[in-house]
Amino acid sequence: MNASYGLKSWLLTKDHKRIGLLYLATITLFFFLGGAFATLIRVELLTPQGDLVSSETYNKLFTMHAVAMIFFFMIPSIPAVLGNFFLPIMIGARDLAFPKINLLSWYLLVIGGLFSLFAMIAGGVDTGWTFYTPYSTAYSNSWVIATALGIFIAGFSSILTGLNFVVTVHTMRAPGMTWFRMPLFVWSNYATSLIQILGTPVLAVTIVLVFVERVFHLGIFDPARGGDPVLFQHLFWFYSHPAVYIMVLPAMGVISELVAAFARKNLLSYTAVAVSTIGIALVGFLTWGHHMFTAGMSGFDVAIFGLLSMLVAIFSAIKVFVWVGTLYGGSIALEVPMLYALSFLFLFSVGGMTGVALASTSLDLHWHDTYFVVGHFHLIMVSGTLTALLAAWHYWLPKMFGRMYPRRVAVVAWALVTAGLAATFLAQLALGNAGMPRRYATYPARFEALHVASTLGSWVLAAGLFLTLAYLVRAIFRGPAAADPWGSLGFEWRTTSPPPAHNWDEPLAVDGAPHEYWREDPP
Amino acid sequence: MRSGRLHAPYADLAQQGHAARLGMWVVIASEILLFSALFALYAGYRMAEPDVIRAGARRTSLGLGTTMTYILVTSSFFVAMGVAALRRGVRRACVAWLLAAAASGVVFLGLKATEYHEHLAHGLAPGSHFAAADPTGGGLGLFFALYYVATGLHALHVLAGVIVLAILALGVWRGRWDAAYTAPVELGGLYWHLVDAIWLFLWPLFYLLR
Amino acid sequence: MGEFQLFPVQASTLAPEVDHLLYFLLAVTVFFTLLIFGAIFYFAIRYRRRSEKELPHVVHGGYTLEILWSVIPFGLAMVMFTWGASVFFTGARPPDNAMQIYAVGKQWMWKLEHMEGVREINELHVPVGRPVRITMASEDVIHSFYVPAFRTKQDVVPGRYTTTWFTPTKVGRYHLFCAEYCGTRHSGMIGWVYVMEPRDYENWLGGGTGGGSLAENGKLLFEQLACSNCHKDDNSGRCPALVGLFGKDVQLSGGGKVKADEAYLRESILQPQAKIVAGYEPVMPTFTGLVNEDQVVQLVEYIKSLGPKPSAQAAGAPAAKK
Amino acid sequence: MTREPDHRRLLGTFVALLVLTSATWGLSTLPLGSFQVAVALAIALAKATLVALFFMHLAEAPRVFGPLLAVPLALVVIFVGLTAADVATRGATPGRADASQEPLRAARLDGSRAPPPPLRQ
Ligand code: HEA
Ligand code: HEA
Ligand code: HEC
Ligand code: CUA
Ligand SMILES: [Cu+2]
Repeated sequence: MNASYGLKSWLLTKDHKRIGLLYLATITLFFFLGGAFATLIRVELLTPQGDLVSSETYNKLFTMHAVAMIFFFMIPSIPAVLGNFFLPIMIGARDLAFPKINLLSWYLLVIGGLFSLFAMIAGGVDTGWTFYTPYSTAYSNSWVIATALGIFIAGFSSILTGLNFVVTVHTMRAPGMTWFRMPLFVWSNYATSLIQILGTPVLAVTIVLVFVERVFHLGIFDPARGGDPVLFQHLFWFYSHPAVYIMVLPAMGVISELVAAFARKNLLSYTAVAVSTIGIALVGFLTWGHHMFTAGMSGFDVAIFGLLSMLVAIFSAIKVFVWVGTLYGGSIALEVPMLYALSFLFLFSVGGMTGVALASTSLDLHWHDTYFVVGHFHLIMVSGTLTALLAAWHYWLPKMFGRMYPRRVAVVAWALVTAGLAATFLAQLALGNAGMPRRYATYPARFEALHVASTLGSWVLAAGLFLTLAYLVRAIFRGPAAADPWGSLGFEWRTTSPPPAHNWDEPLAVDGAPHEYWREDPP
Repeated sequence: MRSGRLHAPYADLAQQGHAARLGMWVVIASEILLFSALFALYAGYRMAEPDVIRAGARRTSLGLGTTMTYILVTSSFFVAMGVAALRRGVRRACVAWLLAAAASGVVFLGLKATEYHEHLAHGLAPGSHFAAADPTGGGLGLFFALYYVATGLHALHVLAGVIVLAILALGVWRGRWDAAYTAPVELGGLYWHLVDAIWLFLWPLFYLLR
Repeated sequence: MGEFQLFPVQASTLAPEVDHLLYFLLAVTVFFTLLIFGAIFYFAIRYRRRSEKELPHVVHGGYTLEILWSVIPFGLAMVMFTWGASVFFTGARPPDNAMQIYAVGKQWMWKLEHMEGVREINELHVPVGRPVRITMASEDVIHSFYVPAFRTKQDVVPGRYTTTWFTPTKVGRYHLFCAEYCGTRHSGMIGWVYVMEPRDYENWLGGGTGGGSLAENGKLLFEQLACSNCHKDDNSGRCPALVGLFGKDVQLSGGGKVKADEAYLRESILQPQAKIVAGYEPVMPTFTGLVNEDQVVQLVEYIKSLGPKPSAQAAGAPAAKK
Repeated sequence: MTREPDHRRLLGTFVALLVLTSATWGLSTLPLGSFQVAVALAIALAKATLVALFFMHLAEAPRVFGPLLAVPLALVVIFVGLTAADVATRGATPGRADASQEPLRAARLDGSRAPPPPLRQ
């Protein structure tokens, strides 16, 4: 991996680890861009009036915030960075099945990102990340097409990554690596890949339709020409609901690894977690209509989607119970990664249960398109996935770079981040129940107190994140050397830190599942 | 056998071939979902206004559509024969079959173009240029919007397929691929069959069910 | 109403029902939250690693546990679903005696029209204790009619009618929001619902802008637009009579039937070619572009006002020619 | 590398496809009513299955390929099914949108968006 350092050697690399790092740089950029938008949103919402930005700008802010965060940060975050880096290592392979395609998919993400960035700089988009028609196709005067094109291209990046992972897992496992010996992180990336492969094409078509609609006025979604805008919503959510599992499944994979590693125990039920992972990926495709309970969908569909949404929650419940149960009787080290993992367990559960509450159809009549929904998904995506990402980061940094970060500072940052998350997004749940609609640049004065609380929380969060960024970047370049600080028995820890160019100096000998701490002769 | 066929992460050609084939099936799965969105739209509108969709289908050219179906099915057979020929090691025959299939694809595209041309001449243009008399009061425009998107997307796939088949024919001709390593030709074939199979559904929906 | 409430006032019959479900879900959520938090906290301290070498005992899950933690959430989820769906569907059917009001959403305001012809903008006055049914249309993009105090919300979709209903139970003033993002001034598309004592409501209505009821205005339009040239009361001419049409099943020329509700009437005016009445030629011109949603509402109300209620007559196609 | 059976099988598939194509066409001329759609799609599915099994050699492929095709197909059915079900059951069930038998092609078709001039002030 350290063979050569030139810019060209990076830009033309076919090494999955380097490509993972390229992704890392890209998504970090978009994360802070999205975070900057979020900060502006929160500051604007400090007061009921629109005194920082105009409504028009505000609408662009939350749209661009979500586009940057969802399509260019969160969806590629764990799979394309850590999955890319660790999936081949964890199954004892030398690389992904299609290294060139892997590099291509990074370029696609970058090109897509550039299109969207161009749209943002040129004037922004104001449709909301959901692009609902006919607003997006016939009324909005913003850069819808450029943004849509960017997302379209990024979609292919996502499909190709998924393709690569699926084929790799099927064909490149080391001898002895049976399916039920695979690390759960691999399982979760495999399941994620299935969603990427099967869901993303629908997004692609949906976006193309928005695109041609704007250019040729086909009228497929435009009621003025006979189209049905509710059908657009079916298409959009058929991708975008499964996409939320693209965002959370890899995070769950991280948590599975960490709980085992820091409790020094195999998970209470490996099989239950593996099966639930696939279950979420498949059943997750059947619940898209729960975003449309009030959209004018038929009562029949409301009932079906309400029911199916409940089913998908059971799988998550099983996982949470397995993780918590694993702690019982363990040997728990409260290292920084584990602290983040525990924050995840707690906050994700709250966020998940608010999702179940939304899925109960009649409560959605009240909560739909209010801050309750905003609170729900930030709790899962930020307090869930982002937290898991930070956990993973603190866990694998020594492995990836052979260096260590200052642990005390990291604990402070963890405290800030967790407190900030809870304050920012729990306040939003309360706001939503009080009736505050989302996507409002200005709002009635009675909501002010909670908005202030949320904004203050977001500052604490921002402080924690900046601190984290600072010491992690420093650690990557200057941190003290460290090879294996945790004593983890994950397969990836059996090679050197950082791993050599082809991952394994001698092939991985698989003689059991990972994390078998009780064995007499841990390898 | 030529060197340079085996690529970096693989242990042997068998593994590489298996990976490639699996990759192609994954692409096929993805493509199926790509078109499914359009089928969902079609189904939605057909449920809402069956008569309008029927009226639309009456305006497409059944003769041309059916001819195109026969052509694609035949070309699919050609490709299958081509792959079989390569497996037996008869490269010349393989090239011929592949070229025949590509030529069928070109004919298909030609017919498609004629058809579009005819529609345009009758004012059945997509979107705001729609200018035909519309007994259904606007629904026809919608039908044709769907029709253009679906068949257009499919035609793009055919175009890509023709190019792929041509490249494969050239490669086999030059001996890049032979009986010892048929995977690339098989993959191209799989893709072509997929394009054929999708048309098998588009044809009844847009031409036949009038 | 300046005061902030975590729970908005319950001002409709639906509100307490939704809130009861909410309390149940809150209880379940709090229970599991405490359970998870407590367990994490306790385990993290009780089983903290005491020495580097320490290895835990192997604990096996066992089937009982696995079944327990699958079946309990499943049971709870099913309770939530059945309960939720039953509230949803009671909230879905407007009672027959509901008072009819029309709402038209448009960037970025609400236009509300009472049957008596009073029109309001961003304000809606209703009497307490009577079910109100709102039939909604949009002039442009999707909006959403949301009154937190009533716990009800329904998107207003262009190109069709959607409906919602509520029975206000408390006199007062409540926010009406547009909940679906609809463009620049989405956050300005706010109004108030005034729930009044029935007597006050009558007074308010009487003092309204006047100008005739919806049906009366519709009658005027019906003549101005020359509908009456074709549609005669006695079925003469090439057109079906519209008397007593509302609520019946109409036989269509392509086969099949359709119930003549508001949506059908609206479509017949704006898109007459879409559904042709059996026995007639598709000669009716479209009035798309000639009338706006407000006027369509008036026409629809006029046609509804013609003739007896559907239940009075046997259902069937309006006497087709010959 | 037995050549004959392979050839015969491909040829057989081809003939079957041609026959089925002609059959679809023939059936479409019969007045089957609403069965027409079902019949035509069933034949299309049969043809696609033949193509997959024999032209694409699914019949002799490793077992992973089966689910890889079956799962997406199942998803398509559900996707199309539930979307169509929404449109088909609007107004039929006691849904909230009960007055909305979907006048899809209502509203202004000329694309003009400005509200028309009011007739009466
Ligand atoms: C990573 C992202 C992510 C994840 C994982 C989820 C997970 C879930 N989501 Fe969420 N959701 C979003 C991201 C996500 N969501 C986004 C972005 C939106 C808004 C989009 C927009 O409009 O902009 C949204 C909106 C949204 C809505 C629509 C709200 C509305 O607009 O009106 C609904 C409604 O049903 C919903 C439901 C659910 C459910 C049931 C789950 C389930 O999968 C959750 C399962 C988890 C648990 C249940 C927790 C663990 C279990 C226990 C602790 C045991 C106890 C549990 C029980 C007894 C049930 N989500
Ligand atoms: C993965 C997805 C993701 C993530 C990580 C976040 C992160 C955050 N989000 Fe976002 N959000 C969405 C996805 C996400 N969001 C989506 C999908 C929507 C819906 C949009 C829509 O309605 O269409 C939304 C909407 C949304 C809203 C609602 C807007 C509205 O409806 O009116 C709010 C309001 O508080 C908000 C806040 C935040 C905050 C405070 C964070 C914080 O967690 C952010 C933390 C990060 C930082 C704090 C970084 C700090 C960096 C800086 C401060 C940069 C400084 C500046 C320079 C150097 C130039 N988000
Ligand atoms: C040129 C003559 C003509 C004019 C003018 C006309 N109509 Fe019609 N209308 C018809 C005919 C013919 C039908 C039956 C065929 C059909 O369904 O389109 C019909 C059908 C209808 C129906 C459905 C009747 C049913 O029995 O289901 C309604 C409602 C209607 N018209 C309302 C109106 C209104 C309101 C206007 C004026 C704004 C109007 N019409 C103007 C000719 C006309
Ligand atoms: Cu109207 Cu938002
Ligand atoms: Cu969802």
